[in-house]
Amino acid sequence: MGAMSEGALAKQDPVLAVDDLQKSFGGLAATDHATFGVERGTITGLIGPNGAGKSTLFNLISGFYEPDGGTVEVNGTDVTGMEPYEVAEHGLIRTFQTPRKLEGMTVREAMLVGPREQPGESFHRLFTSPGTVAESESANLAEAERILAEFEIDHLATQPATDISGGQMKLVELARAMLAEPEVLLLDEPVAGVNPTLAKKLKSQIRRLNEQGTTFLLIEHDMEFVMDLADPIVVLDQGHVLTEGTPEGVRNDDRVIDAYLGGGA
Amino acid sequence: LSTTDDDGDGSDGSDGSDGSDGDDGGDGMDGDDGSDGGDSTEAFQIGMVDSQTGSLSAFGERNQRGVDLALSRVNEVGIDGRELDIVVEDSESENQGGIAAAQKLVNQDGVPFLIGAVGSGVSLAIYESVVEGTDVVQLSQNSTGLNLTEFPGLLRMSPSGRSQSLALSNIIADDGYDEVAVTYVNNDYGQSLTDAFVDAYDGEVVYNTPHDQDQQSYSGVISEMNGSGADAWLFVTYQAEFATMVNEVFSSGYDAQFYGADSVSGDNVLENTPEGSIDGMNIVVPSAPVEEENYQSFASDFEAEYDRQPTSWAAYAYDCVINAALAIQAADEFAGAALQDTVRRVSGPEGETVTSFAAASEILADGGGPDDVDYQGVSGPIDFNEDGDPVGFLQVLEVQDHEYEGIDFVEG
Amino acid sequence: MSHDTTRPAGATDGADPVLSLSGVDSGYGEVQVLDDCSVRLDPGEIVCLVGPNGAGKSTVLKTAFGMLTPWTGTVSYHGRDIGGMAPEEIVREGIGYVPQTDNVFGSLTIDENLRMGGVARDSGLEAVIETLYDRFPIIEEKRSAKAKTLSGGQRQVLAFARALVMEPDVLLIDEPSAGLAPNTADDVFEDVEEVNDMETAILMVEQNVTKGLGISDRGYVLDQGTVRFEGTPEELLNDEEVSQLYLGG
Amino acid sequence: MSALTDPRGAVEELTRPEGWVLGVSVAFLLFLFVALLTGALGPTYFLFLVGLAGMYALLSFGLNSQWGFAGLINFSVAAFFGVGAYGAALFTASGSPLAELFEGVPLIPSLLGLPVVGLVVGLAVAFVLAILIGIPTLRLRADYLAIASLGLAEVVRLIVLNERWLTNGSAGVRGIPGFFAGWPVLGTFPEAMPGLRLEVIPGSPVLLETAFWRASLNVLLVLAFAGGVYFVLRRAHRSPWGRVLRTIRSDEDLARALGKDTYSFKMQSFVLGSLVMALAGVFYTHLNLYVGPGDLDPITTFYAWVAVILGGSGSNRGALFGGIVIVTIREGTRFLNDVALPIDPAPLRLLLIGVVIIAVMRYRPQGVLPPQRELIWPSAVDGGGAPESPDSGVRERKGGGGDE
Amino acid sequence: MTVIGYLANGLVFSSIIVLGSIGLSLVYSIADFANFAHGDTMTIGAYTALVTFGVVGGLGGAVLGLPYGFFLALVVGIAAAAVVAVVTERVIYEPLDVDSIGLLITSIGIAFVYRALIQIRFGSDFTRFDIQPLRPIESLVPYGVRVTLHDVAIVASAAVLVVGLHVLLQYTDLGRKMRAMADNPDLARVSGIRTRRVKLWTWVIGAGLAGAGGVFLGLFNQLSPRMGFNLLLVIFAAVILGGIGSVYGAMAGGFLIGMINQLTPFFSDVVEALPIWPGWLASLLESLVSIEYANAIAFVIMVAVLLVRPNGIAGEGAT
Ligand SMILES: Nc1ncnc2c1ncn2[C@@H]1O[C@H](COP(=O)(O)OP(=O)(O)OP(=O)(O)O)[C@@H](O)[C@H]1O
Ligand SMILES: Nc1ncnc2c1ncn2[C@@H]1O[C@H](COP(=O)(O)OP(=O)(O)OP(=O)(O)O)[C@@H](O)[C@H]1O
Ligand SMILES: [Mg+2]
Ligand SMILES: [Mg+2]
Repeated sequence: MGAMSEGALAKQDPVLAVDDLQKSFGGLAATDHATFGVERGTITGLIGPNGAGKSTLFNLISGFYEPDGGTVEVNGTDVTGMEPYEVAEHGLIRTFQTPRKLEGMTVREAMLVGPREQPGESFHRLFTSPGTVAESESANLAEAERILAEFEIDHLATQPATDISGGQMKLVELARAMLAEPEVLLLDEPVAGVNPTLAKKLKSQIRRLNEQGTTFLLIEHDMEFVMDLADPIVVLDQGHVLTEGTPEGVRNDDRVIDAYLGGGA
Repeated sequence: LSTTDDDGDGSDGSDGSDGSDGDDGGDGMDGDDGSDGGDSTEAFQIGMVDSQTGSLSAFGERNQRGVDLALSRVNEVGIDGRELDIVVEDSESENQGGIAAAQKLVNQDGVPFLIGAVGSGVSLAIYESVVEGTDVVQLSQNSTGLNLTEFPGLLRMSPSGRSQSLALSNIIADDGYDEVAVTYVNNDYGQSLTDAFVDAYDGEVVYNTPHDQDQQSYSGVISEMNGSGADAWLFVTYQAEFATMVNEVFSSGYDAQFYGADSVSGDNVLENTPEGSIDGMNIVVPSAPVEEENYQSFASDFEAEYDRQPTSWAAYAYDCVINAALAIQAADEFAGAALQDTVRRVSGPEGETVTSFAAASEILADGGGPDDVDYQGVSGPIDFNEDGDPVGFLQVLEVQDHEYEGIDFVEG
Repeated sequence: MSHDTTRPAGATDGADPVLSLSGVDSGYGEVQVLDDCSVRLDPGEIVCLVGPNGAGKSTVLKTAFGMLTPWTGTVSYHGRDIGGMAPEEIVREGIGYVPQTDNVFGSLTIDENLRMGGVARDSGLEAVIETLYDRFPIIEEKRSAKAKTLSGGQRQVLAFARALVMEPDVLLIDEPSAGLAPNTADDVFEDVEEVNDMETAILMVEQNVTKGLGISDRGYVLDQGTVRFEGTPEELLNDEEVSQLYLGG
Repeated sequence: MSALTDPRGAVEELTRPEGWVLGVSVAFLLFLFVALLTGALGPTYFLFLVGLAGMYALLSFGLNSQWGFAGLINFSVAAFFGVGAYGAALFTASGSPLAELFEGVPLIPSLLGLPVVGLVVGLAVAFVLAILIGIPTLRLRADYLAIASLGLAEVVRLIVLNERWLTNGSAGVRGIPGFFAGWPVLGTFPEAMPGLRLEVIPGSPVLLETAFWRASLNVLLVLAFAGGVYFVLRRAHRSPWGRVLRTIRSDEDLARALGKDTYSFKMQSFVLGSLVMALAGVFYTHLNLYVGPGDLDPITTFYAWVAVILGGSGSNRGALFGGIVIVTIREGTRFLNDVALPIDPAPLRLLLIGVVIIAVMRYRPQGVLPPQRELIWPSAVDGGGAPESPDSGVRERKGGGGDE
Repeated sequence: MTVIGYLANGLVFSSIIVLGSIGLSLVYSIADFANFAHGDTMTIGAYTALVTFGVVGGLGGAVLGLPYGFFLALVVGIAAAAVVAVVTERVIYEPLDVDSIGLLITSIGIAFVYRALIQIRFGSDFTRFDIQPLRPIESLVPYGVRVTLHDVAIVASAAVLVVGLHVLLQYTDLGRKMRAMADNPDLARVSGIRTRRVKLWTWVIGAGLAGAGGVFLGLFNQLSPRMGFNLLLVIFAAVILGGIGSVYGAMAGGFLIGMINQLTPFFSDVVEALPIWPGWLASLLESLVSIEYANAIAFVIMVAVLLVRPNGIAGEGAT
């Protein structure tokens, strides 16, 4: 564990630092003294076998689970034990592996939940400053339309958000999180079930956002996708960090091949 | 009186009878209905708010029997050749329902005479929100709550519970108990009767707790009563609740001298409690002297019709209808103001004592005025006092061999 | 890539298909999704449906399995029309289905999930379940855990196993590899082939086109509810247009 | 109705259920109008019914802003209604125990008897109660919230029933003035108005007298209440605030992940709804001039729910419609009861109410008025360069495969 | 009365609540709505048994102070409740296209209809089975336990039914199918579960137990058209307390709520006996922990339990 924490501390400017995080369910240690950091401005990949504890880690970081031990720092603030919305206030947003459905809303409305700190979310400002509300709503709406178009789902804008295909749901989930414009975005398998042609485009989207300053931590099993996009890559196995390195390094690491990649890649 | 009008049609029903109605505001309506009286053979329509559903629906049912019997007595003879018709609306045993029912009767059907309601709270709610300020006559069939006395405009057929409370406190004291445990149903009726009892009783009330209606078990209450150490237990509640309690007392093997207010008595209690379980209990009920001939005939008619003994509630409702019919016949027009005037007088102490509608109606038809008849009800002499309360007689019943036996009379 | 098809095209054109949709229009409520869609599955074949998100791939499977009733056209199984038959009866006919989402009973244990997969079996349930555990050790160790505690990938495996309990004649699988680690995905594809070897014809939807088509005998490209291309995996993978538009090539 | 509340919505923009409801409403209004003119329907009684409908509409507005907006299953409607009613009643009634309680306290006794003070107090008490009930229950999952709130409502009812020193116990509170008592002009308006006699159909005159004018004032009051509430809710519903609530309703975790403080939002929605329910209670007090513990019975809760569900959860217009339906169910069945049937009349109305509820659930076109339209801040859609809002509802999309 | 005495009373009352709450919980999870007609289903069972008992009478011998005829009536009552529920499901719920709150509202309508029909047929007054009530069992009285043989019969019959249900759920696939259906109805069909049949069985079991509960309630207390409805709130509390959808949770919840309801006098004794300080708090507590507030106390305890276990006794942790 010591060696690992050094790895984390070695980061120049970690926007997210996970230190010795633990979580177990019953007898199972889903997160087992995990320690790593995410450098500002990177796209960090998080890979590992099914059940390695990746999603659990996301849940711990974003405040959905209470860790049994260890700390999480976002932007230098200790957010361990905070409510998800508080973590989000510190600039960290996550998506879910299984897309969430929003009943009774159109896709466009479901997108508009994304932006943070909308003036119209304060009840009294609806009446005291309707102008500001309208302004930000227009801006958000335009932004939503733009992202939907980029994701090739603008034709769904006024469809009920529940009546879309599985892959489309993943896209909406991703698009919405992007609308929140967080500093750190945690993506849980953003392209699972997404058509490869579209996945390619998403890749460039993510890269572009990254160039504009968003830091990404992404879980993905699509090796082509992560290896192209992410650097460094953290490999998780049985709840702890197996290794961390460049795509090249990881790809050739025997332990990784063994536990994860298999002969196929 | 801004109007005259006619309209007629009254009819029963669905479309609200005599149009106009409206206004209850008072006088207007009466005018119109008056003419009604003049020209047609339409039935006179009055209204009744009853507990057809809800927690007091059992009372509603008993009332309905009395009303039906009374209507047939009235309509055998007729009122100036016309029939009497009663529109019954359901209060659901609640204020909201009661007020809505009364609103419909008064402002839609335009009835000048309103019988209602069962629960004391509901009667008052109707009075305050619909009747007060108009000249509609309101006559409650079953409310015995004490505070109705404060509203002289609101008449009632059942005597105030105060006299019962007084009588009970005397009886219990006379029986030599200086400690008593009381439980009462948690509503206006139970509370006001119990308050009056506690005021009047000289001994110590060692247990005094309300209970909610419609509970599935009162074993908590009775075990607390047992624990209080009092040997005299007083119940101010309704039949269903009382029957439950008796059964629980029986199957718990407790033993005490029971006393009860009027509403705990009835065939239903006898039928649904074990033989002997309440023997020796004393109950004070308002009553016409049972040996009187009019009650006898009422009771036998009732038994012939429904195959059961009448309750005092059926008797009150019966008297409400007869009293209303007589008031209508005696009034020169079918209007609230006129009925206000006659409703007390036809049963008031002046005049010839009669015990049936037919007899009273005959006097009126022969040109007699309202003061020429003194209708003696099957529930008592009626004789409303200035507060709108009847002068009831009270009868003390004792349960002997699982039957009610009258053992004493008390003047109200 | 390691699974380049070596098998001869599974069926001759003359053979009767086990399952076929012909000229099917179908959709949700009043929303039409499939438009004159025809798909055929011959005995012993693996057929892969690919296409953009929202093309209607899952809808094809749902229509074939009776979750949706075809508006027009027919769905036939061994030559019999089964369009509109209820899913619980279709299962008994010998078709199995693995949905894309919501495909496990979260509040039941793994063991119970498998048992539920076999409610329509008369006998041999225990034995099948044991073989399935042998085949998928990843779920065996969690036998008595609630399915909702499984990771995404574990869940996918369970869903697949659940459908196999019936030992169906035809298996419809919606994106078997979504969310699976590369090695697990390989395992699943191997299992698909293995199941196929046991005379089960398989119709599957897959976004991992290289691997999916890699084990298939034929493929369809679906777009906007109609079949745009049909052919052997090689034909599809090598077609410039198909590859560009649909396969991320 | 929808044309009144949504002036922009031209008739052709209506969806099928909307058109249906509009048609029935217009027919119903016509029917009422004719009935009034011919004297078949008493005008005073009619106004009473309008007042009741307004009261139920308020209740369903309140419930709608909890259940329809945020998915909070609140089964304590009656408690908030009752608290509003009692708050107003205790502060204004002549026979209120408060007069004794506050004897000697500065200021307060002089405020007793003022309906406006009663209004404020009713709302304030409801506010406090909402927070008290909300703190423990809003952390619970929907179904659990339902029963916890039902239980707490029962606790409130028992307190009102048993704490006589404060509430008069089972005797209830009487001697309540009308809401406008003591106001200039309006205070004496009913008595000052002359009796009018309209004779549209010869022989069936319509009389308008004091009680009629008093009832008109009540209607005025409830229209003011409901109108104000409708304005506030409509704006809130289409705002980002409302959108967060709807997100919570559908998937609270998602809202949390996106950085929304869901507990606070739920509390806001709960308090807002509770205040509206209390407002209904305040109106009720001045409509019926008497309140008792029976007014806190859970049946009021059920009717509010029926109204909201019939109207379509989440739809403010629907809630309004639901209020009217409830009055029709509750009071309209009185008329059906007049039709002589060979059955014991007593439970017949209960039967009818049951059958009507079942029938409406069975044959209603999609929740009568569900919130079909997209809810985006209106001027944002118009001015933001975004495409026009769709002209078919979310649940009503028709047509073929392509969605363009 | 002693603590044991209160506990014994609680046990009897709990038995009835448990029967009601199991059925409600089953329907809650399978048909996916809170069935407000459940209480009135109990009433149906009770009145059918009443009629049957009136016809068959005593039938010779007796056990536990109850004639054989009563047990026949019990069976008929159970059957009638089940049949009515199944018919209602087929005729009303099944064709309905509404969400679970919509079903809830519908069930309120159905409750009104059931109750109205009973009231039309039997009137609104209360009545009892024509069975002679018993005195408490002598040998137990010295321990402060005052129960009759009838009470014993109620507890024993309820126990038999509950154990029978347990066996049914545990040793047949039905229970598992029910849970699968409650979890994911679409997937259940995909797996080959004939969901319609499972649903009907759920109604049969749920309503049957409710019918039994109604009959016992009638025996325990009395019959009136409102009897079941009046108990509904308490039954709901039990179901929620136990954890929605869990049969065993419903048993536990029903047991607890029944106990709490009957133990109020004991609680108030305890509060009086405790040295609470300061004095105003003591008197406040004394006035609140009293029999008027018996139901309130049950609800407050329920809310308190929910705060500690937000998904009920048998429910799992969050997420
Ligand atoms: N709520 C829970 N209760 C019990 N066990 C859990 C829970 N959540 C996760 N687990 C277990 O923890 C382990 C890690 O799960 P997790 O979802 O984090 O895996 P993952 O790395 O995201 O896998 P995948 O790539 O398949 O999504 C798994 O074995 C899973 O079964
Ligand atoms: N329940 C539904 N109700 C209405 N429309 C739906 C529903 N589910 C899917 N759709 C629509 O039907 C179309 C086809 O959906 P389908 O799920 O078949 O796509 P798919 O090809 O499986 O896509 P993916 O690869 O994303 O899973 C999509 O445009 C989608 O919006
Ligand atoms: Mg995962
Ligand atoms: Mg799909």
